[in-house]
Formats: sequence, structure tokens, C-alpha cells
Amino acid sequence: MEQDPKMATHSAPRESDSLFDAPPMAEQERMVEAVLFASSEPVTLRDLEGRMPHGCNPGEAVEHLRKRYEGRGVRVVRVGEAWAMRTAPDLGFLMQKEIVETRKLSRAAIETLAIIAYHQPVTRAEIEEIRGVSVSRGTIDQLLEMEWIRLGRRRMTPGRPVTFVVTPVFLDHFGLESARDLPGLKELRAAGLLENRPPPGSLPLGQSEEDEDGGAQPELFEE
Amino acid sequence: MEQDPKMATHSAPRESDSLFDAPPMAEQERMVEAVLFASSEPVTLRDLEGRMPHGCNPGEAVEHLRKRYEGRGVRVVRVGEAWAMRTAPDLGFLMQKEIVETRKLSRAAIETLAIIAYHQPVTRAEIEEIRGVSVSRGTIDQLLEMEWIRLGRRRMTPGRPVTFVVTPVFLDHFGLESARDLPGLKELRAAGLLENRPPPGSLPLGQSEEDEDGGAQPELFEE
Amino acid sequence: MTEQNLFHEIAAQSVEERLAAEALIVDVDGYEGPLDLLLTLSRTQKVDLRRISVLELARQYLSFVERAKELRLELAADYLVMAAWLAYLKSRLLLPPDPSEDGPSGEELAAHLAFQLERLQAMRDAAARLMGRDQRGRNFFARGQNEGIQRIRTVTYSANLLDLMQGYARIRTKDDFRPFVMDRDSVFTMEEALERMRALIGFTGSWTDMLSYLPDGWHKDPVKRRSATAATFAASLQLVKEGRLEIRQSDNFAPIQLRSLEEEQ
Repeated sequence: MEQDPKMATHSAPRESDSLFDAPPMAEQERMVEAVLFASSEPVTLRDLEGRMPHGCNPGEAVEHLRKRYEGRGVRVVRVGEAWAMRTAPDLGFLMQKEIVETRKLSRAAIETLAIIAYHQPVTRAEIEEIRGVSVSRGTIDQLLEMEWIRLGRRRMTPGRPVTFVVTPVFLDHFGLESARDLPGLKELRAAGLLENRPPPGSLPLGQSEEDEDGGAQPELFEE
Repeated sequence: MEQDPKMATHSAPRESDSLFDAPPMAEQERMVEAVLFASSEPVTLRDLEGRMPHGCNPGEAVEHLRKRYEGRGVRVVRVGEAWAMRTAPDLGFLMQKEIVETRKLSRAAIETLAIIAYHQPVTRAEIEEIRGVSVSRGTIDQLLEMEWIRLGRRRMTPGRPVTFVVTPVFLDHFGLESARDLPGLKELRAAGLLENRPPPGSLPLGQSEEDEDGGAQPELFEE
Repeated sequence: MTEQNLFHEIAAQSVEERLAAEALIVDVDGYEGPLDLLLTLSRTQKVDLRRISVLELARQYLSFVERAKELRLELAADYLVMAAWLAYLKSRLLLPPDPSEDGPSGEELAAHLAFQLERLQAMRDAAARLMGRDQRGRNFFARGQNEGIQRIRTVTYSANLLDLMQGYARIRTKDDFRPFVMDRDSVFTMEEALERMRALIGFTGSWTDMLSYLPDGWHKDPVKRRSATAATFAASLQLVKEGRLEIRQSDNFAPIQLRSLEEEQ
């Protein structure tokens, strides 16, 4: 089917203008296949380039490989800036043995995760504003520990609050090429639902400090 | 290249004598591919048969798959009674990547090394006294790991502290025949490396023998 | 009509909805704060969230609070704050605008509340869609047997004889400047901390308390401890800047934790 790999590797240089000619593309594809196959985690093009002989074009090789695996039981998928091989989702039923029971996430954790994914980079105060309740430390810690979120750059606003963003591990888990491929992202943006719209005047939502004197104003609750 | 997997999965039953017709061979091959890929251990035909829909012929599917991967970067190999996928042996070199970094030795490390070279054998407490700051264990460990220093004899003083001496590797690296070849303060000054007059009562340099019982001559380190 | 209204409406609902509504009254803990409750209440209006009547919603919420009081349920402060705010909003919506009053109009406030509800609902839907996706380890799988792609890092350090001699000369002559040097007995410099950290961070694959990096013997004396902590913190930030470390602090005054980024490089 393919040329013999040994031949390809050790063949005399063809008529080339360079002494250090890169291996033929078919051979580069084999190399990418072997590295992606062997690694359970996604591999960046840069890492591939570092591993392959000088002059290789891993980007092109990955593209060839991706096409070759189309429709197979295993696929070549993009995860952020990296590439990985994953089984086709329609064959998940064969993999009962491999299923790893993941810790069940609380509703708060799932919502917090979604807010971070769709609004990133987002501060804790913004998450609280959207959910209307304070975010428990455990929730953020759990997501950080799972490596689904990480700290982003600090927001250049007073107090320079930290922001949260999702990670390549998150993308890999949910089979997303990038955070731009989140389902319904465009529609949500078009509907203005991803805007950080400041409340007119001040609102009691997500501003837990104001709860402090909630009990001191009982007359407010009478109509 | 391949037929569409969905097509294969959902295609109408061919003229069959059974109601529970096995999936087409191409689909069986996909299944075997996914299972072999995702399994952490080699998989037996019996195990494959147990996982796949009724009526499948895993032996034939494995054979098809093995042929398909001939010459690729990944191979289907038999391991005892079971089957597994492995990267092609000729590509093993891609799985290791050597990164050689050259870093400038830190100032603390150089100073510590210099003190050991000029005063050997010398204890850690003495090095700290000469440098005027504590010597981190990381610095000593680094020099030990580089094999530029090694442990000398224990000092015969209370606590029997270990001493450090330089190694032949060190001498070789710095082009010295022995540590006594190190230039003394006078020479350093003559070479323009020292702009300042010597501190009153400064030490004779390069006379490492005298440090032998350095613990008994604490004044050596007083200036 | 206000508080009765909600209960009449509830009576007309399906059993399922009624159960949900009862749960709402008996078990406030089941709701994640006032906004969550408002979102649930807004569903009884059976309209698109964009067409929701905030006035009606305010009425529903306030009757809920009334009812909770009747049942002598303890309501968390934030529920009461929301009630107060909605009572205020209701009055702004019902009364003609007071020209002497500054600030946003009732309609603006109502529109923002509607926006918040719609946004929360949208995020819940998005979360459900996300969790409904094919997931790694459940629907698709990575290579089961990591054959171990290795990265062998070899660091060679360079230093020449001149470095060595200059280093020694520096030490042997620094006492000339002694009068100008402050007493550093209790001072741990950032430079020292940095040097210490550089040697140690390679081993920090998991989150580790920053304080565990303080040098031996610097923990007890408060003056030394303070200096070492400050220097170690400054050095950590420098290493974060160099991309060699990650740093996190989950809360005010919580432990500051570090993790090496070396392996991901």
C-alpha cells in the first residue's frame, strides 16, 4: 500500500538542491501519525516540528493524516493549538471498559464553567453577577483542579481582579477545536447575552456586601 | 477514501439470512480500530467479540486492519493471544526529544564554586561566612550534580561537618592542572580584575592546605 | 389580589408544576438565590423571557415573600434585599416618574432585570448543551496506552575561568565596602530567593504553598520570616513573568500556591 518505511527513511538523497532535504511528505505523515498516536495528550505543531527532522512541515503532514483518518474508527482532531487522535464518538458504546467515572459536577460548577467558557476572560464578580449568587471557593477550586479553567490576565480595572479562562484540557474533554466553537456562541453574542452590561444605578444582585445591612432596613419590606 | 461510516452503520440489511445481521466488515474494522486504540492492554479476539455486536468476525476485521496499517507510522501487532497497536519501531526516535539548554551559571553558584576552589576543603558554614550570605542547598546540589564539586573528608571538629572539594571534571572544564594553579589575589589585581586595595590582613590565596583545620582558625575568615 | 394570585395560578397548573411551586415555598434552599427563584417564577408567565412582565414578576416574588413570612420560614437576607428592591421597582413602575428624582427609570431597571434573567437562562441552556456534548472518557477516547513521549531536558551551565576569578575577587574585596552595606543578617534578598526558587521549582508539578519555599531557619524569627516571605513572593512573581511558574490564591489571605510550568514548555 505505502512504500516501505525503511526505504523511505534510508533512501539516498534524491536530486535535491539541499543536502539536508526533508523526508518525503508520505514519510512525514507517518512520523506525525506515530507521535500523535503514541501520545494520549494533544501535541502542538511546534512540538512536532521539534521532534521531526529539520525542514519538515508538520502542519501539512497533519492535514494529510486528518484526511486519511476521516471516517475511520479513530480520528485526528484539533484541540486549540494542538492535535490529537481520538476514537470516533459513534463507537463509544464499544468502550464500556474504558469509561472513567468522572466526579459528578454540581449544578453550580457546571454553570460556572459555562459562564467562564462563554464569557472568558471573566472575573469572579462577573460570574456572581450573572448567576446572582456568590461563587463558592470550592467550585472554582474544583474546576482549577480538573484543569478545565485557569487564571487569565488580570483585568485592568481598579483592584486588578484576576480573570478565568478555559484550558486546552477543557477543549479536549468536550471535543472542541477552540473556544470559538462553543455551541450557540454566535447566537448568544448576537442576542447581546454575552455582554457585560452594567446595571443602571445599583442592583442588589451579586453584590453580597450589600446583604450586610439587609436586616437593618425592615421597613423596606412593607409595601 | 473510505466509505462514510454513518452510511455503513445505517445501511439497510443486505440480503441476509438473519434478522440480526452483523455490521459490514468495513464497520467491524472501524470498531476493532477504536477498541485497540483506546485499550490500555492488548485485546484478545474473544474480548473483541464480546464487545462487538452479535455476529461480528473480529478475527477477519483485525486482519483487514493489520493490512491497512502496513507501512504506516502505526502497526497492528499480535501480542501473545491478543492484538495491540504500536508505533512503528523505526520511528522510535521521534518519541524522545532531547532539549539541551545552556544557561549561565548563577552568580551565587560561581561565588560558591570559587570559594570551594580557593579554600578547599571547605565546609558549608565557612562558605557562608566568606560570602556573607547563606548558601542555598540548591546551589550546592547543582554544583554536585554538575560534578564540579564533591564531598571531601569530614572536618574533625564538633558536628563533624562535611567539606567540599573541586573535582577533576572541574579542573578539566576550567583548563587547570590543579586548584593551586588558580591565580592569587595579587595576580588578579595585576590582571586588572581587582581594582581595590586588599583588605587589611587579607588571606594568602591558593594555599588550600592551610584550610585543613580551618575550624581551628576562625580568624582566617575575619578580615 | 397579589398573594392570592400566585396561588390561584398555581392551582391551575399541572401537578408537576404545582409540585415544583410547592417545593419553591417549602424549600427555599432548593434555589440558588433570588435570581434563580425569579427565573423559576417567571416561567409561570409562560412567555418568552423577553416579553416577561417584570411588574407581574415583582408581584409574584413579593407574594412569595409574604407567604414565606406567614409560614414563618427564615428567608436569607439576600431574598429580603431582593424583595425590598422589587418593592421599590414596583413603585417606580406604577407611579408617574418623579422629575426631582435622579437615577435610572423604572423601565430601565425592569429591562435590566429582564436582561439578567434572560442571560442566566441562556447560560443554563449553554451549560446543558455543553454537558450534552460528546465527552472524552465517555463518548470518545484517547490512546489507552500512553507509550510515553519523552522529553529529556539536559541543562548545561556555562562558566569560564574569568567568571570564577571575578566571582572570587568580588567576595574577597566586598568587605572594603562594608561601611556602606546595611546589615543583612535578617534580610533575605529577592535575588537570593530567586536563586533558591530557580533550583527548586523544577520539582513542583502540583500546587504547593509558597511558604514551603522559605529557606531553612527563616521560619521562626518574625523579622526574618517577613523578609523571606516578601522576597520569595517577589521572586515567585518574577518567575511567573518568565513563564516558569503559575501562581494562584483562591481568596483573600488564603495560602499563595505555586506550580511549575517547566514541563509544559
